[in-house]
Amino acid sequence: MSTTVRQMIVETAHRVFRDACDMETVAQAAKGTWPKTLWQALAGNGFTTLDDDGLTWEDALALLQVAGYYAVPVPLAESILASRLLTAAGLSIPEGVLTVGVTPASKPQVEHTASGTRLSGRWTQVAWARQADHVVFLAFDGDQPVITCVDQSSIQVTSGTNLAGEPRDTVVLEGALTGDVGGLPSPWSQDSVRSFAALTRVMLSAGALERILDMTLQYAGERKQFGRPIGKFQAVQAQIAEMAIEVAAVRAIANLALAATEASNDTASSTEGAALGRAEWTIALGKVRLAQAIHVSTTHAHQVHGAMGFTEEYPMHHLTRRLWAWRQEFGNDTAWAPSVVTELREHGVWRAVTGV
Amino acid sequence: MSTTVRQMIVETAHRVFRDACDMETVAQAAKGTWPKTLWQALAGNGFTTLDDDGLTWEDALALLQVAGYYAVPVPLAESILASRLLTAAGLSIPEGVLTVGVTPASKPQVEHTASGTRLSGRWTQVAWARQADHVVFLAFDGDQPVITCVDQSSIQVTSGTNLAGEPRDTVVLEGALTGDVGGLPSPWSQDSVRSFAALTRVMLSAGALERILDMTLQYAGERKQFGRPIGKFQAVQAQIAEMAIEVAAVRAIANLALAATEASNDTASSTEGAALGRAEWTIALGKVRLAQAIHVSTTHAHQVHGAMGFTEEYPMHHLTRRLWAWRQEFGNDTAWAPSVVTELREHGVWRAVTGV
Amino acid sequence: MSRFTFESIRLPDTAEDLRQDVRRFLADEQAKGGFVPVVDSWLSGFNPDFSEKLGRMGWIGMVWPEKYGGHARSTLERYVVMEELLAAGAPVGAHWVADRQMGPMILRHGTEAQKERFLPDMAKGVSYWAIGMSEPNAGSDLSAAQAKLTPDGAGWRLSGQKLWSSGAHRCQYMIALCRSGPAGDDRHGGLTNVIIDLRDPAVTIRPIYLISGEHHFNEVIFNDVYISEDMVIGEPGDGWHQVTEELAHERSGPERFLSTMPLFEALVQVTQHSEDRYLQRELAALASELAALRQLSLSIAGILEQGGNPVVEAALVKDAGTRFERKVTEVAERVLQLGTNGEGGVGVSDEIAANSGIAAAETLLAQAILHGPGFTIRGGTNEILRGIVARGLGLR
Amino acid sequence: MSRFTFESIRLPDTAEDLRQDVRRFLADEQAKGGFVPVVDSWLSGFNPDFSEKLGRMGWIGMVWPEKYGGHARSTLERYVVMEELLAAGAPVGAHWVADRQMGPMILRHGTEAQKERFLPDMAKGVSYWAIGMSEPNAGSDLSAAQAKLTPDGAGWRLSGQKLWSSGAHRCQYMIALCRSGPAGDDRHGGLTNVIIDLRDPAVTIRPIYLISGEHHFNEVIFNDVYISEDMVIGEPGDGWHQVTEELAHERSGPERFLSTMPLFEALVQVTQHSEDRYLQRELAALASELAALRQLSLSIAGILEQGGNPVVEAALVKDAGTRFERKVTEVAERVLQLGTNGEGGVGVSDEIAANSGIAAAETLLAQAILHGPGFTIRGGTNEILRGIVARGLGLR
Repeated sequence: MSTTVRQMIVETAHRVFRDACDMETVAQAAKGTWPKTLWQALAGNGFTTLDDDGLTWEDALALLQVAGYYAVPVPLAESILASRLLTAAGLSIPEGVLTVGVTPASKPQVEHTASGTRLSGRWTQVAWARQADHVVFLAFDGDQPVITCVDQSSIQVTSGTNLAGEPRDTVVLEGALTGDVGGLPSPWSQDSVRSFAALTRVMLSAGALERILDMTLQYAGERKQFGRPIGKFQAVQAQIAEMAIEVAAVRAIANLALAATEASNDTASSTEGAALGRAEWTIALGKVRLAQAIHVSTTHAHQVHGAMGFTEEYPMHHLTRRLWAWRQEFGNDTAWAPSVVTELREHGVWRAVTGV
Repeated sequence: MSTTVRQMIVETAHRVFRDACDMETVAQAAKGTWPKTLWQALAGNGFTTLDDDGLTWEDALALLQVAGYYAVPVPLAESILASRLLTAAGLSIPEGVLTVGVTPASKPQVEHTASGTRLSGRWTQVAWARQADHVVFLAFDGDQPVITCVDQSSIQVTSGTNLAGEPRDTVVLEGALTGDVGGLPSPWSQDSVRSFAALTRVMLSAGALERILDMTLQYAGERKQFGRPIGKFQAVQAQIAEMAIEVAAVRAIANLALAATEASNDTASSTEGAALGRAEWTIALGKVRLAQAIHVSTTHAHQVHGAMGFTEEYPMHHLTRRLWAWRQEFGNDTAWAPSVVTELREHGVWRAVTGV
Repeated sequence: MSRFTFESIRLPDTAEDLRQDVRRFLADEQAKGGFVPVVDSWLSGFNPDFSEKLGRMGWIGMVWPEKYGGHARSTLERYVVMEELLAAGAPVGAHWVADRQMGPMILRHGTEAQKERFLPDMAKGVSYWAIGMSEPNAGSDLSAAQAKLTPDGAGWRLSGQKLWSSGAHRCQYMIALCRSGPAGDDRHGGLTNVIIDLRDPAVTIRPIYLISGEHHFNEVIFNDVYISEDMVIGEPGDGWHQVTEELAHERSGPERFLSTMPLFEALVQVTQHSEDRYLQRELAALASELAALRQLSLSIAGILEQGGNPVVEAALVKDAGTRFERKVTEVAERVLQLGTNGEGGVGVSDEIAANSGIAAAETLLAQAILHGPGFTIRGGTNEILRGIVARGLGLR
Repeated sequence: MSRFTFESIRLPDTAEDLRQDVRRFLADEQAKGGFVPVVDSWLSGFNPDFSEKLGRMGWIGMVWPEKYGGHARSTLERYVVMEELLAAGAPVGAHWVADRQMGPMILRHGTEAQKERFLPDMAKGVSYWAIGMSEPNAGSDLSAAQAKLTPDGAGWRLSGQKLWSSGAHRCQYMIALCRSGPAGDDRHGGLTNVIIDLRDPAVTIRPIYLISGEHHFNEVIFNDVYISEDMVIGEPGDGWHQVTEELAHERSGPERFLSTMPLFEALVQVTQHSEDRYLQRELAALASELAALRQLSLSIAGILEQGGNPVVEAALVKDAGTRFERKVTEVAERVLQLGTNGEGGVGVSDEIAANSGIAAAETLLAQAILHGPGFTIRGGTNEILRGIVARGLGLR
């Protein structure tokens, strides 16, 4: 891992987001305005797609923590995941805004017809489908999971939003013409794709949790009641201390997932399966850990902020609403629990946690 | 319900326990000394068995709240339950210390032989079996649950204790001669007996929870750190406030269970089944509510007390260890959950809670 | 040994009969499409038609004397009506504050003329009132109120502002706690409650949008509003006393633990066929907490009926009740999978997922999540309440 | 944006090799009946034989210089050995305090003579040391210590008492924080650490029995004990500084979240065949919390290795870690049915219930319940720790 390069990317990202993604931009985006300048800034810095000579998958995941801190209102996670899937499937990455459809409603099929390859199916939770130039889909060729990319012009979008007002659209395709189709590389499974999608939520959330801690600390230091800053009250201090541990824990486990993901890419092919399994397990742990962190942190952050904190005017809700949504997206804690527990049962808790 | 009589019983009971059941008595009992004086005082006041002209089942349940407050180290709950079961089965109540065996290991049978009625089986969790003059057993005559009473001389006891050091023995009978056998009255089932046993634990715990709140309040007012009573610290205040609500909640639900039990006895025979069902449901609620109350209250009580509180010398553990044991006895919250949820599913939550 | 007064309450048969009347009414209304159950309906369900219907049923101002349009019923009968309305998620927001707080304050401290003028319309369900307590720098600390009353002839002039006034943009009146003199040593003096006609052009009402995007709360600005003598409640300077004695009413009611009741019902429905024991444990724990809270809240209603003022008990119940409301949400967040477009959750039966039950449950969960932060803040934060309990227990 | 220093740590391969050595050793010992896993083994597992064996393996004083009997290994290697011993519930109580606290204090502040005299026996696992910090009126507030040192020639006389000294009745030595002068304005002056030979007849050791009935803690009374000059650590008056700089070591170690690990393992084993999704959720939540805590604790070990003093981070980890230990107990209380004589629990498979697994799990649960209150009190209560975190975050 090139820590220095990644550190540089993270620092640059902070600068880019500070400039192009203030809370007003986020608020406007929540009302439906596409933040073109922000997207261009991100794309211009090479942050929106992976690149053999530039952003690696792991760099991009680190970048998502920064993006989460700023409540990024564009499909950055999806664009990165899309380029990861395309690359893995041996397909090329098109220009423009990319998103992914990786939660198909049933088992959408590609058909090889005389007039070309066609795709039919329905995908929910497609982030910013309405806005994307291309959507990268997880589909099936028979039983084989495959990746393929479809143009905006060929998709039917039903708009929806998550709790934070982020576009989460449903896309329906009925025999749409698609480009090349590529299989998932060994040892990836359909579940690996779901894991990677979940990992983007862990990364984004790690950043967003950090931000609400910062906002809460600042507020507690400034807001006065009964003649002194509320941060002097033991009850408020306890709430903030609890937030701090939750934030630190999520960051720790996000970094663990990042390291495991990296290890699974750097591994000799003979142990690839095991390394990928380890990465997926660590991601499952992360998604489970996230649920508690979000519950505790958002509860305390709002409680410390009092009535002000749940107004639209005060910007913290751009973070807390995203966190509530991200907790659920690509599976909540209950959904991921069996993936975690299978390993505990097979190896024992301690061996599972220490990597056997 | 004769509230005045019951009030009088409760007040007398407080006086009796204050005199005969101080913490030294409890501590000695925990070391194996049978508190003879206490038992005599209770028996002398007519508190150990139900009586047509004296203590009713509901009075006795109210009495158990007081007994719990004083960490009663004798089988008072069991003696009362034993006399309740005997009376219900149409049997007479013998003299002496009584206890019950109502958690049989399999399905112990009575056999009617030429030499008399004989009983075989194994019962766990028999409180003070080693000390009792008679043990009242729940057994079976074929498939029919029955009640019968066996003398100390005929039982084999393997000693055991619960977390609080209270005797919880295992009793084995192998064709022991028993006295009369009586069936459970309609509409009672084997589960009703289990419910009543659980109800004694709810009542005892309500009192014990009250006591640890009192002890914690007193300690917080006296103990100083950083130059002031710890009760002045907001963190301690919050812990005590949480204990207070838990105590109040358990008392409220214990009283609800008491009222429902009373209603099930006062009911015309046509609605007996429904009234008993309601009482059993309320008891299940109580046992479930208890689990949280014990978890929260014992945690906070010990935390406020600091290191002192978990020494043998400081008497609070006589209460907290009993609470931990009572939470489990006759089924913990997970065990009782289905009884609660069945009603919620059938009638909806609100109708179940308001009594349909 | 007992630190608080929480007597067991057995509801009179008249109250239980009334309960069945309310249930029939609600079932009818729901069948007619009169309302869709929502979370937190006493805040978000502002529905004048529905309030008028309730007025016609005699279910507003129930305990007030008949001569002021009331129905002279008992506190416990009123309690039963309130809890049924809330448990059903019915839209009671329009008249809620008038019925719970402003009517009783006028009844207790108002002049005969004020009673005759204001109470009958409240009881009809056509007069809606806002609360004017909080200010930008007086949230949990009401004694810091600064909205200023200056004497003007027999009346007063009012300048300043109030925050968080629920429904002020749709209400006709507000009662505001204002500063008419210095606070004095105990910090509780110099406060006066006045009635303000919100249609007065010198009153500016600005919306405060919530994180759910809804508009319930407002900032209300008084630009030198003339307050005539007959709009003052009781004696000038008695305001602190008047608002704090209502606190037990405000804090102990069933609205402090029933806000998420429609979600709880939905949760049980959609997991109807789950055999999962530990899910059942969570549901049973919630039910047992609910049952206990209801008994405690009923006990307080009983004390109020007898003229007591159980402020500490009310604080205890509100703290626990509002935490319960949020626990329901947390369990639901583990069961349902928001954003799957009504396609399921963990433990949700296919049968139910296939019909509209799951989508409705998800909608209720979204409402509960977004309203949740308010539960433990409004009407006195839980931190404030715990201080009150500690004081009641003699800790300070 | 980041408020604390928690760098990711990747353990070196040498440490992972060492882990396998420790596991083999522990498996052997367990197979031979050398120990039975217990909850909270670093308090309750006082086993001189076992400590000597560990000494022979080179697993005590691992990071100390070889000339004092140490093994010059890295902090991270030491960390791995510690976590493996604790996770297995091995009886490490006899030498724990010497290895973690007293040895390092002597190494850092002691004289050359003290190092030569005391460290080698500690590293052999034959010299056991007690902590003398708390007093009857100085629990969380160490600056209130009153055990009094009076000058006597070149040495001192010590009178007073210490409380909660773990294992003092079986240890040879104690290091006690004593008052040698006035506290001064910052309340931290005038404290001095001295080494006391516990076999001195002027020392009286009285047992403090725990609620589990066990005897680990003691009251240690100093009846005018003579403390020779060479038994003083560093300069008189430097005591506060010496004990607080060890706090990060004391609070961040794996013993602050692994005390109930044997119970957690047992819980997973006995519910091996449960298909209950919500039970799995609880187990997964515990595992995810454990994994995060371990990373944070490792990060602190990394900082310590580099010579940093992460007091605030350590407070954070101890607060969360000890709460985690108790959460394990709470989940186990829902699953197991104590007192059923090993006959089951909810979700416990019959297959396991039939063998000894369930009885062993119940024993561990009983230990965890009875030891639990101590977890969040010893070594600084969680309330104290949160104050430290708040200060670290700039809140006071």
